[in-house]
Amino acid sequence: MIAIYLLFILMLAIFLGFELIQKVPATLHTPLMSGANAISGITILAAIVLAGNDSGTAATVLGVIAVFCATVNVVGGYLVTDRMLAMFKKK
Amino acid sequence: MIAIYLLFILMLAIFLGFELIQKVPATLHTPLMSGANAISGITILAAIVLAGNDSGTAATVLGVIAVFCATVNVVGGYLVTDRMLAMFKKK
Amino acid sequence: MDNLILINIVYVIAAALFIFGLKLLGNPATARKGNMLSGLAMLVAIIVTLMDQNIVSYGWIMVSILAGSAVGVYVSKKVEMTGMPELVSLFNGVGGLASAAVAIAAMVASELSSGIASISVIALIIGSVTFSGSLVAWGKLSERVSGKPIVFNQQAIANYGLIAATILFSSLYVLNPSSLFFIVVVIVLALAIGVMVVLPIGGADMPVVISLLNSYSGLAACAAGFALENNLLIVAGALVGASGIILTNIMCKAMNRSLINVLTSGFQEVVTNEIVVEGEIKPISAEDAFYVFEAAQSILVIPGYGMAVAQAQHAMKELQELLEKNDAEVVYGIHPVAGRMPGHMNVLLAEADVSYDLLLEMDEVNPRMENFDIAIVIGANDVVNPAARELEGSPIYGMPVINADLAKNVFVIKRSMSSGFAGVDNPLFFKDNTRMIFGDAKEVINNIVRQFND
Amino acid sequence: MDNLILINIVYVIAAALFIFGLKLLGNPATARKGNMLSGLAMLVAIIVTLMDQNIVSYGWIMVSILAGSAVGVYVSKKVEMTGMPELVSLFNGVGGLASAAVAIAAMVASELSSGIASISVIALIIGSVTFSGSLVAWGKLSERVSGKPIVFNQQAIANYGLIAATILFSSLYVLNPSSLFFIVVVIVLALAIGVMVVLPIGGADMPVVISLLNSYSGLAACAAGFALENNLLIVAGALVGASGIILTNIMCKAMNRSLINVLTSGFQEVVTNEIVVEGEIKPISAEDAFYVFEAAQSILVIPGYGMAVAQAQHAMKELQELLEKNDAEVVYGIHPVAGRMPGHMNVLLAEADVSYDLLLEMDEVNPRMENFDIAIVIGANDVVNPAARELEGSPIYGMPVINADLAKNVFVIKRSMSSGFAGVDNPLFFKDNTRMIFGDAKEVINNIVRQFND
Amino acid sequence: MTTIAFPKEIKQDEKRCALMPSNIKAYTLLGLDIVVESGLGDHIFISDDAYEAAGAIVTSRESILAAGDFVITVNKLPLADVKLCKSQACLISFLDPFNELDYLTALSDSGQTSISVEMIPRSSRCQKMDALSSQASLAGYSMVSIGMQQLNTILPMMMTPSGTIKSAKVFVIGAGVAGLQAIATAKRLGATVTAFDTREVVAEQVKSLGGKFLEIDLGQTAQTEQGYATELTPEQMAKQQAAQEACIADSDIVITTAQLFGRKPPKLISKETVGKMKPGSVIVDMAAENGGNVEGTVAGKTVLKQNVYLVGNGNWPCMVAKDASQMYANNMLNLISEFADKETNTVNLDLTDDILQSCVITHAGNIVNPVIRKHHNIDLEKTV
Amino acid sequence: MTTIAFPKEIKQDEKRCALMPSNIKAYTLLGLDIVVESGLGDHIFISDDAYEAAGAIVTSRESILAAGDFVITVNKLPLADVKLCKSQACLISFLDPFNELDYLTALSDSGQTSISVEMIPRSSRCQKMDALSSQASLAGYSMVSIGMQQLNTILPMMMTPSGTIKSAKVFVIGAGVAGLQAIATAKRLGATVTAFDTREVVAEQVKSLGGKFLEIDLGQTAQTEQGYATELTPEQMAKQQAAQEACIADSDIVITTAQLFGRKPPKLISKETVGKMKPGSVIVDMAAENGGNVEGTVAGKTVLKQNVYLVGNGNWPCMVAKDASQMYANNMLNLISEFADKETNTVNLDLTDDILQSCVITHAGNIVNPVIRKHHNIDLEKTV
Ligand SMILES: NC(=O)c1ccc[n+]([C@@H]2O[C@H](COP(=O)([O-])OP(=O)(O)OC[C@H]3O[C@@H](n4cnc5c(N)ncnc54)[C@H](OP(=O)(O)O)[C@@H]3O)[C@@H](O)[C@H]2O)c1
Ligand SMILES: NC(=O)c1ccc[n+]([C@@H]2O[C@H](COP(=O)([O-])OP(=O)(O)OC[C@H]3O[C@@H](n4cnc5c(N)ncnc54)[C@H](OP(=O)(O)O)[C@@H]3O)[C@@H](O)[C@H]2O)c1
Ligand SMILES: NC(=O)c1ccc[n+]([C@@H]2O[C@H](COP(=O)([O-])OP(=O)(O)OC[C@H]3O[C@@H](n4cnc5c(N)ncnc54)[C@H](O)[C@@H]3O)[C@@H](O)[C@H]2O)c1
Ligand SMILES: NC(=O)c1ccc[n+]([C@@H]2O[C@H](COP(=O)([O-])OP(=O)(O)OC[C@H]3O[C@@H](n4cnc5c(N)ncnc54)[C@H](O)[C@@H]3O)[C@@H](O)[C@H]2O)c1
Repeated sequence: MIAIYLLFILMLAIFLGFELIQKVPATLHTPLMSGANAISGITILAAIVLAGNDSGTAATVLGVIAVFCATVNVVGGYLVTDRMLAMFKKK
Repeated sequence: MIAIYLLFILMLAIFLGFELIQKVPATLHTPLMSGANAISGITILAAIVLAGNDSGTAATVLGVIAVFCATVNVVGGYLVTDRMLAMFKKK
Repeated sequence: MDNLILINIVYVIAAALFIFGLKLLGNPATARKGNMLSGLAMLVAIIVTLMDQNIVSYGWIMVSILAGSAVGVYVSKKVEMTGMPELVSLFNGVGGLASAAVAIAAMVASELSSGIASISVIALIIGSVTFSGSLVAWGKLSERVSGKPIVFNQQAIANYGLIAATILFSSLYVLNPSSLFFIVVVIVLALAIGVMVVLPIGGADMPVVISLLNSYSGLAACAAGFALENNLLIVAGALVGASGIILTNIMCKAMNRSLINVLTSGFQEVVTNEIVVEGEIKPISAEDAFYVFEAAQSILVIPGYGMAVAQAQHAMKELQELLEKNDAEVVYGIHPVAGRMPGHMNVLLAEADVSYDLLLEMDEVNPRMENFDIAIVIGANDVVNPAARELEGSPIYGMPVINADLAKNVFVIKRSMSSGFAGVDNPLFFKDNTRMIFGDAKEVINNIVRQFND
Repeated sequence: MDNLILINIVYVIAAALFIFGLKLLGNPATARKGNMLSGLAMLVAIIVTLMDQNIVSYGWIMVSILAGSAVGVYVSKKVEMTGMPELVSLFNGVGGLASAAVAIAAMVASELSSGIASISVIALIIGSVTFSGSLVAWGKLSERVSGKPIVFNQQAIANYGLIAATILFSSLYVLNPSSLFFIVVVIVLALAIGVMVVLPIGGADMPVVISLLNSYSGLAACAAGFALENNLLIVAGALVGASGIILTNIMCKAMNRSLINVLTSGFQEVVTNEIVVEGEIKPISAEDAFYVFEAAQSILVIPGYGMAVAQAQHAMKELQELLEKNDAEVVYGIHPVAGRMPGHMNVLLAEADVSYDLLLEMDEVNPRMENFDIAIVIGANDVVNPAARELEGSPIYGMPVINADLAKNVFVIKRSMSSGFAGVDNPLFFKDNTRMIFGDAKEVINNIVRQFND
Repeated sequence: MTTIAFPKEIKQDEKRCALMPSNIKAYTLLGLDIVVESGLGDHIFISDDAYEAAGAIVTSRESILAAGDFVITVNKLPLADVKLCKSQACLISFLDPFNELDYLTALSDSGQTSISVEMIPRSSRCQKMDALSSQASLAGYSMVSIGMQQLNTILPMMMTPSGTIKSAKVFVIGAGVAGLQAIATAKRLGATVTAFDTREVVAEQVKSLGGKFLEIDLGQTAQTEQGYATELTPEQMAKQQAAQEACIADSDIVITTAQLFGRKPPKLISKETVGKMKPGSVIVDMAAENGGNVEGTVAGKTVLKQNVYLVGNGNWPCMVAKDASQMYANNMLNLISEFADKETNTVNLDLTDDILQSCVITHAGNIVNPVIRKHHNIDLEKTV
Repeated sequence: MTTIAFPKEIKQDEKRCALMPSNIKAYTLLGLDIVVESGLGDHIFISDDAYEAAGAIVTSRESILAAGDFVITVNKLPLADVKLCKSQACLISFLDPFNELDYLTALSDSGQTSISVEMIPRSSRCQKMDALSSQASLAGYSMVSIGMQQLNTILPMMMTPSGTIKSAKVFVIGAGVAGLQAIATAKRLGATVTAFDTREVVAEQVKSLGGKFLEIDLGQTAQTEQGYATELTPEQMAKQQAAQEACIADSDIVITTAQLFGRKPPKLISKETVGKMKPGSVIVDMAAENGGNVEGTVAGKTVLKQNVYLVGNGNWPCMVAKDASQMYANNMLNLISEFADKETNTVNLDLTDDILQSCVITHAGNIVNPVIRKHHNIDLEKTV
């Protein structure tokens, strides 16, 4: 049954994703891509759990690598996006 | 935990509802309202389950009433909406 | 359990279809398809639900479904086009009743946990309010109940009281989920709220009310979904609830009303006022006027001094081209004294390169006025004043005018209700078939043009 | 378990914040706020995740988070504005790596059910493809790898082979979830796919590729979410995945490419062609040109015969007014021989009531050409042909022209690449700072006008 | 049966006439007889045959004057001809009643009723009979036409390989009916147009035609109920002249149309100001025949003074005589129709009607019009 | 130092001149001396002082002719004056070389170099010296101006309480430089404009000005490399005349600008067609002085024939003499600048230059221009 709930959630989220990015101006393409890229760093949550679990060194090491990579993605992603967007500020 | 999933689903569905009906032309206000009204007849599902369960006559009777009412709402709703929309057909 | 999975997978698909359906419903070109999709989703959902293993007897279910369908089909086929809005409100009421019945059924079926009990009582309240409110709305629309706002002294206090009582008894029920008494009291109170909230709202605002109640019935379904842990109920209910609220808001805007204002009519002090209004002005936004333009086959443009002031001739030319592309006939009716000098309109329209063939004299357009789907009056006033024809004693009585008021629809574009050169009021603005589009002529027309391009 | 509920409730909120954030990101006025909201959501989600009761040691987690943050901050602060797209592709690659690592970690942590195993291997493949593909894209953008499409014979066959192998070994893994070997093979194959798919795509198409890979990394996160039953991963991943696909499609349209075409470069027959192109034409849609107009402070309009043919002067006047409202300076540069008779442009612009003060002669605009943010050439050709200045031997060599090519941005509105009255080619169209907007001048300008009004 | 007579215009250089063949059908539908002097439309190439074909009787001047119950002309009928008319005949034409007291007296002595078309009220309802407006509008066009002709440059701007020609500057003083039409016409031709008028309401009207309005703060100014301007005080006049000077000096064509109903037109441009204009510039003075707005204009002529062409030709509508005739003839038809009785085929002037009250000047041996009486200080008791 | 002389125009009614004070600075910056005959700018109100103030030497005709290395005029210098010029002087003006063989022979006999401005090539590069275009453009404007003046109705449409006046119909035959300007001007004034030309490319140009193009299927027509029309066959001519007739009869103003470079203008409107026009209509024949497109036009005059005004005034640019002078003077300045050498302060005519090859007519005692030689059948061997 949980799979069903997850499926519902997936379906709704996909629809929502489509609806949200309907008509973006070209100037925002790159920042939007960059911002979405930062969000995709959400794997960090999974990485944290795996790195913190104690289910074997291999898993922990991979988890820690994943946390590191995901953090770079998240932190860098948001900052770069912000820098890009700062340039747009209306005169 | 199930409540959480339901909450997620609710949240997403609400967002989606908002996004979907962003800019509707005035001519569609009434049909859209009517169409949405038909959808709200979805309680028929609950009614069916309750009417079919055997959890006491009272519940069954109420369930049957609910099924009847909901069916009127659903069937009538869709048909009326369709009639309204048929008028819009481009010359 | 396998069955449950299947049902739920089908529910996911049905939910997706509902979503698609709603999306398509928002666009005139696809609306019908959207409605069918959503109907299909409903059908699929119902069929698959019937496979629920908890269902032990199908007899009554089938009977009530058949009976319900019969009624639904009959009523919806029989109703006149003009009766549709009433019918929708009636359906909505019936839907509310269904939700309420479901909630009660759940309540009486078994002792509920306090969580489920509170959700159920919410569903019950919303369902009941929707039911009684929709019935009142239906009464108002079909003129069984006076369309005028019905208000009485102290009603605000009465309403607050009702709400407080409802909350009180709901809480009591949640604490004693077995008490039938509390259920009944809550039902009565909720029904009363529905009546009290809708009565003070004027007939013209009814569509807004119905839309809101419709949104409520979605929420009721949603609450029922929570109580029964039914995903599809939640999704469909939430969709209806959320889109209903947005729709209500859009409709308010289109009617130049504020949602808060409409809703709280029952909570406002009663003001009796005795000013005699000669008629009602019906303003409309350029956006909404567009739909009428899109549907029109023949359009008469009547320009006046305001077009010159706004320098709206170029915009009008563009609109003309768009209308012509849309297969409509556009001609200009030029009143000889429109503007402030002989030939004023000619100068402007020539500047915008409007073909001379399209400029008709007053005597050419007046006889065929009834055949125009739209007469659009752009910043003209005196030259379309029916008082010159009808109102003996008016300073302009006897002056020949363009009889715009005889066209099927009249749109008047001007900035305010102020009068023209002759300084006399214009009854045209109050006619039934007249809609005022307030604003600078150029901006208004550009606005309509924009709609065509969207 | 209480903890889990709390975490999940916060996840709901975080998901809502992500949704809001993405929505705001789509509008220039609110984009920055949107990004911050989404960042906030991420922060909240991370903090609450740390409260997970399954986490036994925080040491390494903290170290890697701190290290990762430091690297992220450093790199993002240091990068030049021009290097941003590369950096995004690099981040994307790192993100893919993280997803892949998560998938492997899950695989090695415990024996997985076949359902979870298949989801995990999907996450692994997507993560790996994203990683290697992004790295190649980064190489191309930063010119570490040649920006030209790299193609070789039989590559289509090689690619199909790779994919088949990946499917095969993935299936083998799912059947033997304990086999490390299969995991490694799948990783290697997936990495190879990433490289092979991106290599044949030209440098100019890289943004599209990155956007697509970005969408993939969302899907990877989504898959991981399924494996770990983490709602937020699913929601955020699905949002990124879906919006990424849409965005990719939009970007393709803006570049006049088809998505399919870009993606399947690696699967197409290799065509070597030897035609020497003098330069590249960069078409742009009126919609996209609008954003440049919106940002411009000073605009030079250079009308020519095409404006007369299209009768675009009224539309241009409207655009002028909008630009002026937007605080930009608009002037017209009138070449003495523009059009087909002396003073042709004057007749048109006077008709549209453009103030005479705004009409500048060639000699007035040429010296200040560098200061114009935009030179918009409306249906002019010969009169802005730099060949007259540069190309000795050209039939129009020596004729004074308006040096539109020296403005910061040049937009040329015409219907095709055909030449003007003098019948000579125009190198202006191939200049780096020139963008062609193809279409009838009136329609194009009306289109831009419309954008201003939306 | 009422007979309406249309004699030829006698005034020199007058090309207009008060009847077009196209009007005759409308008259006959009202049951009226139309008699036309032979040669009526000569100047605008309308033959006697055309009138005859349309249903009029074409004959000699004497016969038609003797036959006409109404005698309609553009310019006032010479007194010699008045004698030939029926004694109850009604004469309709421009009469210039504020200036032509002698003529009015003679008219009233000979007993005919007379209607002055310039006295037709300017209400919305009367616009169709308002010959003053219709002719003024054409005058506005003609004045620009003649200014364009006289000027040795072109009006529009032209940017050409042989250099850029700036648009000519046109300044219109007085933006009434004629002034507005002048503004519109000059604007059409591509000139840069500025205008001034003492009535402030006009500013918006000028702008609605694309002209610039010269703002001069004159303090309080006013207009009559009919929309005519009231006279300025001497201080205001001085202020206006000073403020206008720079604009005039800068202009290539100045067109003055300032009039004061029933009064001499104000002098707006002095000799000194004329001297400040560029050589070769043009001033068109609409009111030259009544004294003029410009010092130095000669009625009926174009003269070159201080290297500026002063155009005082007058009779502007006559430059487009065919259209002017058409409009005037329509105005007259509308006037007659207003009082025609289809049943009896007659035209009955009910002197209590408010239109007639303001435009009938003489009747039954008296000057009856109160405005005109007041203007000429005719004691009311004395004659009535 | 090269000296450039600007004598007054002798031709009757000519008001233009070949130099404006504003050009003098540019000439002097090139290091050239400017001598001007006293009274040069009289007709357009430019005083000798103005020329002097700008840096020219103003003196008598004899002195300047004797001093000038270049002598620039609008119309050709009378032969008597040619004698007074230096024998190596270069004379620049309209020369009408296709028709004035005697004059050319005299010129070549007296030895001076001569440049015919009508022979300047019509390449994009030469447009700034192209006096034929600049003057034709002004002619287009003037022809409408005179047509408007002559017509007894107004051009624009006017819907007024006194009736609706239809817009006048203007038909322009020949939509070259002058024709297009005429179309634009008439269109501005609100007329309904139709045009015809044998060159099909022109249809789009007419439409781009808001005019209607009359489609006549003449079969194959052509234009020269310079954009001039080639002559029609007699059958084509007949076809055109027949097809135009209805349009002409329906028009209030017809403007003919059809020319054939180096040939007599084609006869396009016969007497019979003129007779079909409405009385009072106007035909403006641009080419009247060279034979005319219209049967019956009289060069230099406006005549009334068959109740139609035939306007053959000619010298159209002269109606806006100041602008015409300005443009012509700019053209001349651009021509001189092209060959001026700033270092040596001289103007050197390099006869191998392709511009000069087509516009120099006589040089060193010979008629050197190949086109003109061919036209007049001057045997090449004989004279070179
Ligand atoms: N044609 C002539 O020769 C002549 C000469 C003198 C007088 N008149 C008189 O003028 C009148 C002409 O009638 P008409 O209907 O043309 O004009 P009108 O009666 O004066 O009405 C013009 C209307 O335009 C509106 N308006 C002004 N500016 C506007 C803008 N920017 N955008 C939108 N609307 C604008 C005004 O209403 P808001 O302020 O509410 O916008 C006004 O009510 C007649 O009474 C006629 O007798 C005519
Ligand atoms: N001014 C004069 O007196 C005169 C007289 C005769 C000749 N000329 C010559 O004419 C030329 C004038 O230069 P120019 O730059 O103005 O014109 P041009 O060089 O002729 O170029 C006009 C351009 O406009 C485009 N166009 C045509 N219709 C259009 C439409 N509806 N929408 C958008 N674009 C359209 C055409 O390209 P597409 O087909 O691709 O759209 C064409 O390339 C010079 O060579 C000049 O020498 C001038
Ligand atoms: N009711 C109607 O429908 C109707 C009909 C015709 C005219 N009118 C109005 O009557 C008004 C006057 O018409 P008219 O043209 O016959 O007036 P007019 O001929 O008497 O005067 C011409 C103009 O000169 C102006 N003027 C007077 N003294 C001046 C001065 N010192 N400086 C500058 N300007 C001066 C006047 O204000 C007027 O605008 C017009 O505005 C017109 O709108 C109304
Ligand atoms: N290269 C340049 O920049 C440049 C400069 C000036 C002119 N031109 C071109 O040269 C062309 C001709 O110029 P022009 O005005 O001096 O020509 P023109 O004076 O020789 O002739 C006038 C017009 O008459 C037309 N015509 C001839 N016979 C006709 C007939 N039987 N019926 C109707 N029309 C007839 C011609 O086609 C021409 O358009 C123009 O189209 C212009 O575009 C080009």
